Amino acid sequence: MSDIILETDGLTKEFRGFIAVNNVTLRVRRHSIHALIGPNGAGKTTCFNLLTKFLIPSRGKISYNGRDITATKPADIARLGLVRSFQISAVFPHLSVLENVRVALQRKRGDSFDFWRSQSVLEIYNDRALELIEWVGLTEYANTVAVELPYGRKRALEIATTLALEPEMMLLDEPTAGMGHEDVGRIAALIKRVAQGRTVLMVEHNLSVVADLSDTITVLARGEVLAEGDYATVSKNPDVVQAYMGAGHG
Amino acid sequence: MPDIFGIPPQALFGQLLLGLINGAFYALLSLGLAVIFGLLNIINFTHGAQYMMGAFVAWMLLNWLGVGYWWALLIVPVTVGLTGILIERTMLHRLYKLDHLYGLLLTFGIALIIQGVFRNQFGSSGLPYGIPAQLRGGTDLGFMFMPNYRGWVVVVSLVVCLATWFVIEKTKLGSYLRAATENPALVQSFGINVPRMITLTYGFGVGLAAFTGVLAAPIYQVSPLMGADLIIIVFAVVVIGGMGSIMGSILTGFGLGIIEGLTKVFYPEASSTVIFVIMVIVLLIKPAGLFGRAR
Amino acid sequence: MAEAMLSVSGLNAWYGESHILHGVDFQVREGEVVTLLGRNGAGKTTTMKSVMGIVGSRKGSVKFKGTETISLPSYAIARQGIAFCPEERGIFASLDVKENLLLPPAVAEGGLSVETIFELFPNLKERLASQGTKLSGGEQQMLAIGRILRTGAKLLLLDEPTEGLAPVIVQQIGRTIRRLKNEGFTILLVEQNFRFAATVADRHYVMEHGRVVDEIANDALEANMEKLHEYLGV
Amino acid sequence: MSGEPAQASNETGMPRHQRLILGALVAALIVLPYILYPVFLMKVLCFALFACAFNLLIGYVGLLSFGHALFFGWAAYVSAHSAKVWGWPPEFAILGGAATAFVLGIAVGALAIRRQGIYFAMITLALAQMAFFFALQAPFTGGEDGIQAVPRRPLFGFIDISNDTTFYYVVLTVFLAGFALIYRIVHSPFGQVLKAIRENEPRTISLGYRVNHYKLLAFVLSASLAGLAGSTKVFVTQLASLTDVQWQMSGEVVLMTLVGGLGTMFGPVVGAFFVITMQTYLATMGEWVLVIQGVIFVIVVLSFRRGIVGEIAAWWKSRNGA
Amino acid sequence: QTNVKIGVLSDMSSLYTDLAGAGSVLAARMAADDFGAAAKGIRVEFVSADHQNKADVGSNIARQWYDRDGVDMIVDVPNSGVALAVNGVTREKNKVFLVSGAATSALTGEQCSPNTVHWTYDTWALANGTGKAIVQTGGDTWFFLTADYAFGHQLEADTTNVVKAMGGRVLGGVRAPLNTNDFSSFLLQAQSSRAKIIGLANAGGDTVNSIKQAAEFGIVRRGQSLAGLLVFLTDVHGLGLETAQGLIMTEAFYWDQSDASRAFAKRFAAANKGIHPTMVHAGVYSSVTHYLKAIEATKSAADGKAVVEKMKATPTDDPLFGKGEIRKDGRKIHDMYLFEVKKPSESKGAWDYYKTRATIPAAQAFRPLNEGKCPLVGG
Ligand SMILES: Nc1ncnc2c1ncn2[C@@H]1O[C@H](COP(=O)(O)OP(=O)(O)OP(=O)(O)O)[C@@H](O)[C@H]1O
Ligand SMILES: Nc1ncnc2c1ncn2[C@@H]1O[C@H](COP(=O)(O)OP(=O)(O)OP(=O)(O)O)[C@@H](O)[C@H]1O
Ligand SMILES: [Mg+2]
Ligand SMILES: [Mg+2]
Repeated sequence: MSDIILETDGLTKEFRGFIAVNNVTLRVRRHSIHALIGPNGAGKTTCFNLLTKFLIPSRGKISYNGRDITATKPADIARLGLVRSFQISAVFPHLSVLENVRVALQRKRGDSFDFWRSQSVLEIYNDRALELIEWVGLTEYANTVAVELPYGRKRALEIATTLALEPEMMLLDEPTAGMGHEDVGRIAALIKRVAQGRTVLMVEHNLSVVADLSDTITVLARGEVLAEGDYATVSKNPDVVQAYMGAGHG
Repeated sequence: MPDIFGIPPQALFGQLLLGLINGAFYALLSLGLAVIFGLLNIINFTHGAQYMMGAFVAWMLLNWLGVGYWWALLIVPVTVGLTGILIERTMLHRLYKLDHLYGLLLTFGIALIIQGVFRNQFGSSGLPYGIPAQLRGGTDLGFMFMPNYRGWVVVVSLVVCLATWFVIEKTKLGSYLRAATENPALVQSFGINVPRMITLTYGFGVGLAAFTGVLAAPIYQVSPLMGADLIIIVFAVVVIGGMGSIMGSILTGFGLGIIEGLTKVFYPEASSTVIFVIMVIVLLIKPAGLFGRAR
Repeated sequence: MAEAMLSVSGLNAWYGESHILHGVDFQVREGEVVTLLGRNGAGKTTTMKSVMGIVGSRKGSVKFKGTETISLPSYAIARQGIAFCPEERGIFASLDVKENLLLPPAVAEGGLSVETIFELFPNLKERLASQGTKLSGGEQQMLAIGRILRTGAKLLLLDEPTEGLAPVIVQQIGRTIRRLKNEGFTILLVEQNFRFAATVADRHYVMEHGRVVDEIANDALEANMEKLHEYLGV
Repeated sequence: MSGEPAQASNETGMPRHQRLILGALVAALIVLPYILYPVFLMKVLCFALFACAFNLLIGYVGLLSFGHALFFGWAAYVSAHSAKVWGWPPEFAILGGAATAFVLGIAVGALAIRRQGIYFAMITLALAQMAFFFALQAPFTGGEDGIQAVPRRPLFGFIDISNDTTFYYVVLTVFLAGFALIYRIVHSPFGQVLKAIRENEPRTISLGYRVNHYKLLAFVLSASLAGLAGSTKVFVTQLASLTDVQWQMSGEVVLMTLVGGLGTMFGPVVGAFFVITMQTYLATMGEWVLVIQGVIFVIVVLSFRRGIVGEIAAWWKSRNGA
Repeated sequence: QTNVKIGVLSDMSSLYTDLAGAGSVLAARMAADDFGAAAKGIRVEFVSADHQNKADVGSNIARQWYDRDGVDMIVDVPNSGVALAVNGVTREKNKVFLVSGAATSALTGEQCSPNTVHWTYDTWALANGTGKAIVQTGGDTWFFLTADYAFGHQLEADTTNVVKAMGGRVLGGVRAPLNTNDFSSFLLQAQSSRAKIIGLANAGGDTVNSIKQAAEFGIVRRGQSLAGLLVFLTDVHGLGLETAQGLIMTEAFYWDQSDASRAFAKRFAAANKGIHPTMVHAGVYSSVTHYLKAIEATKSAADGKAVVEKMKATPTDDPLFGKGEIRKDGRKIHDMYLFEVKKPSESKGAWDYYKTRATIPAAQAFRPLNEGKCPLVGG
């Protein structure tokens, strides 16, 4: 098995003559946490959207586990084990926490087109669901309707749901954006935990989280890769300091 | 001149022109729907009934008060628009926070009421409304005899459509409208009186429907049923065009009128379904509609 | 000491059935920069929205320059000279960047000129003709702030203005806020990044569960670090 | 758009109170033909099934179809034609009608689920209108005249259904079977995914569900059941006509469901009873029926959005909760 | 004492309201009064309902009336589809159905019934009357504008037969969907066919719209003529003489034909918002009168078949239609008339619309008995 799980080759996205992502070559190592940072408008989100197929690349190739996924559909990407999280909390608001997780576990049955069967067949997933819920620290909320959860807990639930799919690789878009300090800490710890045995690629502006979590950092600027390396290397790069971190962080 | 697809060119041009006239009605009605949808996010099912009311109020003005066509063009949109404002103030505005489908259901109910009342009052056999004296007669265009009134309808609807487009896309007021479409609370917090804008917009859209009704009165019978089926066709026009742009609904309206006209030449039996068939094709190729933004 | 420009007392607010604010009290004096701190869901945003009058319903008292605004519709409140920059930015997709920037009508003299705004945020100038929501997250944030600086409103409500911005830009925003303060603007700020807040603010209010529970002057911040950590769970 | 989110019960069976209501309902339905005019009751049952089928889409998937008359009406035509012209026995004719609706459901559904919300409603309405024009022009439907005097041949060759009371019990059986199927669909693993889609579609996609397949299957099921209702109705009134495919019919089924309670199990049944009763007893008032229907629409939308059953359930809950 | 309950089933709200509707109820009541039913020991009760032009509504009402409300006879029923439905129910329940409003000749053809009498007119009579007369006066090339459904097709086919039999030619035709708003493109085609006569094989609003728009496009002025194959007095009223002038049509009755009809019209209009009686109203009056005569003779309304047999056995005679008879197939036979709509200058006042072009004698007005394929005829 190769050491690289996700790889892009000359990835480019143009919007009506404006090049948002330019010839980006990215290699994400298996079982690592890889962060994508860069100034505003650098093309991070666009890059992400290309990887998860919410946008179609103008040029370039994406391969996942050695398989070309440049033309694969979003739902199929998820089936391959590459799952993204959403910026704003992506839970099923009127389902309970348990049911939220179960919907994801239910995917294991393959397609659930069996409308003639009672839903009690889903109860076999309860144990596993509760296990995951415990893992993200939501046990006391298991029967709460998701809409009533506080913000940070919703993110935790979302991560539990994502984990239920047993993804090989997770893509997280600004996972701590808009969070209070307490929650930032909790989510960062959670990411660290779930990253064990998996690969995580994330976009993040919170430098302390980035510094704390990531094994590798790729800095994008004006659509191109500006620097790459671990936090220590990257944060000393004068181009990065000038374009992104500013004087305060040298 | 040689025949085109076995149809003499005279007839073909004639049909194209007639299609354009029908298209004028589609365009005006779908424009009104688009304007209302834009700001209220409601598909105004009452639109057909309000179009019918336009024609009826013109008829009443003429037969009860002796007020003629030209004044009706002015008075009717205002009066019917006012009834629209009343509907908005008393009912629609309570639904904005809910799913948009409730707006559809409410306006559907109101349409039933209006139609029912008019049918009870006037029966449904249709009432005549004469063509205004200044526009009687017609012009021989060589390939066809063009009634002056229909020419007037095309011209006036083009003017109204383009003026509406200009106001919405190119003026400051238009930018308020477009912004309020997306996030009324925020626009309001900038110091703009959004509720009044919404009310007036609904009034304007309804007025547009009524105006179309006045235009239609001398061509068709004034009848309580005149809007009911038309509105479904206009819905199809809207789906084809997509609710993305004002220009989109204008172009689609006229374009489909022409296509329908051509169908009447080549395969008249299909003329009532051709728009729906086009809708199916468009949905297959471009689900968001020709001018729509994907949602 | 300047008189209170904004004075909020006993403010209650609801979203539909849910009661969010339970009697908020605080004051902002003319020329001050004041922040609201608090955990997620403490009601900071709701407080700002209540001042603007764009919550479900509200009760209590919100006085602006001595005028009671609690029963005014929000457009009338804005016209008194208050401007609000929402945390979700509220950039309009159907307007291009320029139209977005020019959208809010001027409510008073003395707003910044468009040139000044471009100086602050050069990214915007480059992308003037593109559709508002096609901007990147951070660029949208710049647009949202730039937009209300034009209006001449003297009281600015900024809800998490640094969220999603690169550190360089955050520093830039900090400089801008200090400059606005010098030009006589009054600013109420909601910030999660409290290290940033400390660099610009005069005073801080701490919110919890829909109430203001504490007030800390900026120079007393060091002394109160312990307490603050408890409030914010840092 | 949903009234009350369906009870998130984790237990296997129906909740107790629902089982009680169902028991009472069935008991009432069994004795009613001795009290009320059976033809009227059969109509109510057919429309109740129709409304339940419609409710499956709006109440549990959040899709408002404004063109369900298409399935009801075309199933009716096929059922009537096969019974009258080809001489099929009623059981085959009814299944043939439902099968037609199934096929149409695939075609219409595949198109309509490409859009959501209001657009979905408009597309279904437009497609139904197109089908209406086909029905108007196709020779086999009899145009304005419809297909009349559909014979009630013996069911399965030996049950004499020309007697209204006997036939009533057949219709009752069909209705209960359809109702049970809908209950099962809603409370199946499939139903669980539908719920997820209604709650948050992008998230469901990102979990790897091909949501369009789910929506399509739900649409087809709903269409087929609507077809079953339509083809059964043919043997009640012994007639298939344009009324069955007209857009007003689509509006009526919306009204029934709305009045009874969107997204409630029993709402559509109550709604159908209410609307059909009203139509039957107000028939002499002509167009005023339309006006009254419109007024009911307006009132329900403005102040009773939960519908009769939904309001009762909410009242019950608040009473027991307090 | 004999009790009869008469149900007037009509269109009370839609496109046929004016030509039938409440006027039909009125006509039926007038018939009972004029007959002096009470004095003759017959207690007549009336019910009425709106069939909304829906066959299912109509047959449901009929069924309920017969099953539960004790109705013995249903009269009027404009709209062929509804009439056919009621025809079936009536036969099943052995009651009586007197059709005045509906057009389809199937009621006395393949679907004829021992319980039904088709009173006023039918598609065959319309085609025959109008078609023949027009070809005779030189209108020998035709183009049809046909409503695209069974009724229109039938009317077109019947008229085509007549035109061809008379040596005329049909140059073409176009089928417009029912309830078309805009006939202009169809009219344009009719125009380019250069046929002398444009035959309008449609009804109600479609006819009115096509006539109106023909005027707008100057079709009549450019030398072509319109033939409305089914036009009622109330349609002409709706069109106005300016537009309708010169139109030729076949009808069974016109209010200004005799002293008796004028007297009837005066009483009728006074009670009916001024709307003068159409041939449908007259048919209701005349058929109810004849029905009551039969009841007087049979003394019971219970057996519908027997009552109809009695009606067929008795020659008809009433102030509006004069003398006539009911054939074995249920067809009421009387004279038909070819009318022409007056010019505005010829009209002496409100509702003075028609002048008589020809009288079609009863013997030639309707489809010969043996051509209808009515099963009752064979035996
Ligand atoms: N759909 C689009 N059409 C046109 N331009 C776009 C589109 N999407 C993004 N862009 C432009 O591409 C550039 C990169 O955007 P992107 O959202 O990827 O930035 P980002 O790195 O995520 O920035 P941020 O940190 O501010 O979120 C921006 O300048 C943006 O304006
Ligand atoms: N539209 C709404 N409807 C119902 N409840 C809401 C709504 N918006 C916010 N809330 C609730 O109100 C409470 C306060 O929210 P608010 O947005 O004011 O918090 P905040 O202090 O700004 O938090 P954050 O740091 O996350 O922005 C939260 O519990 C939230 O769930
Ligand atoms: Mg981004
Ligand atoms: Mg907030």
